[in-house]
Amino acid sequence: MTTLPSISLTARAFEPGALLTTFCAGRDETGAVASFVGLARAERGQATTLELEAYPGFTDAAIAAFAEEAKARFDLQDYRIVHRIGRIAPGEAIVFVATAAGHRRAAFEACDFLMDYLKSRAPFWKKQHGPDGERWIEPTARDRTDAERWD
Amino acid sequence: MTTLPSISLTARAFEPGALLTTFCAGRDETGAVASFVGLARAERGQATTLELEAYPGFTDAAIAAFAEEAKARFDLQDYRIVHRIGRIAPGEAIVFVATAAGHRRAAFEACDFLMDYLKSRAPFWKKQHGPDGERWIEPTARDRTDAERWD
Amino acid sequence: MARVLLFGRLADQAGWRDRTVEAGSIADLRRALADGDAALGEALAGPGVQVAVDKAIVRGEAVLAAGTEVAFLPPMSGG
Amino acid sequence: MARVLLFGRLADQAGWRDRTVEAGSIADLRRALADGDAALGEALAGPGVQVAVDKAIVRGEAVLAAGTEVAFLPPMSGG
Repeated sequence: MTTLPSISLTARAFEPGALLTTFCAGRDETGAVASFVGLARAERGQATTLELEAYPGFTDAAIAAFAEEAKARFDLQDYRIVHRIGRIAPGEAIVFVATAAGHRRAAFEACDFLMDYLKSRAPFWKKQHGPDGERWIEPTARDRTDAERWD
Repeated sequence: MTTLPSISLTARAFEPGALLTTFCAGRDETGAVASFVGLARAERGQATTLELEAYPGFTDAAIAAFAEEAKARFDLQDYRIVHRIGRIAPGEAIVFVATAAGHRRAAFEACDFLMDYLKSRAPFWKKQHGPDGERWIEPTARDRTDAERWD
Repeated sequence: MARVLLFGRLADQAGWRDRTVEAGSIADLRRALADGDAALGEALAGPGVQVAVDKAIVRGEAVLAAGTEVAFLPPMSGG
Repeated sequence: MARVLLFGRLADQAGWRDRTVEAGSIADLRRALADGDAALGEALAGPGVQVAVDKAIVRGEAVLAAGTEVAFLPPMSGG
């Protein structure tokens, strides 16, 4: 197997299925791959574009530190995280997370854990552009509750 | 969107990434897609081939009844289940499950719930062919424990 | 005349998985199968073996019309 | 000379996101920025705003060598 990056931030639209294909290739001893795709919602026309800002070198390092901790905690074989930045249209993928483990419980829990982090605590700044202008979005109470499940 | 089948049993190798691509297409109001891929493990040479038997018309109907219940329980927008039957080589996909929901908690939980059912209670008969011959496999205690979490 | 299907280890044991048998009820069918293969007769009555008639699980007795499909299902393993 | 980066609503408020400022410490830098834009100075001291020096979060004071990168980070929203 060639070495692939574990974490990418990208300003271009990406295709989650192609990432899953690459991630699943050559896995004779894996057993379980869980994955998650977060898609931008149109919110029935209320959100025409989502804009995500990252701090390159800081954001990816913070995600990597967290993900390596998750890898050890859940005994993952490996993981793949791709996060979109910049302007994202409804229906486009915002985030892809895949986790590989010997058994499905670990794969599912690690994927869920990484997503809770990425959605609530990862260093991104998010702006929603809609018909009534633009607004910066803060984490929701739901996001905080989800992330606290792991503390 | 064209109507796609929700449940397929197939005797041919399939590509999970391609299924995920199709499943994610045109989803302006989805938000969350969770998926799981179960891969046949080589078990370091102990399992050279896995063989899965289904009862066509019975197995798919049982899975459909369970999945429709899950769809209502977790308020899913929809789901996709593809299950391999016949002889499966190490590294090949055995099962693909994808769930689409407005929010990630529902998508994750429904995917996990469907996998617990498929791995422990769905009507399949499983035989492992290895260097020391073949044996029929029964559900593991772990599979039963996982499935009972939802009762 | 019932169409009989065996799955999993039952088919391995019997050496067949699909056969037509003359029988008017499940009890008749069990007797006919046990007459030809006593060990199979015992296995079909063993713990955890379920019977499906026309793809629906049946507990206890059922009358078998011509062309009815009867399947003997050993404990399911999951996928 | 520090390279100053602003993110999220701080950049929108300031009208810039990347600027070079003469300052020997974070306190110096905060004064220099507030001198040019009092509202920005207040926002940078607001609740939840963190400071990163060369991509590491710093709480309190820090000396700034030439070419140091100082980033002001409003509360993070997640992705």
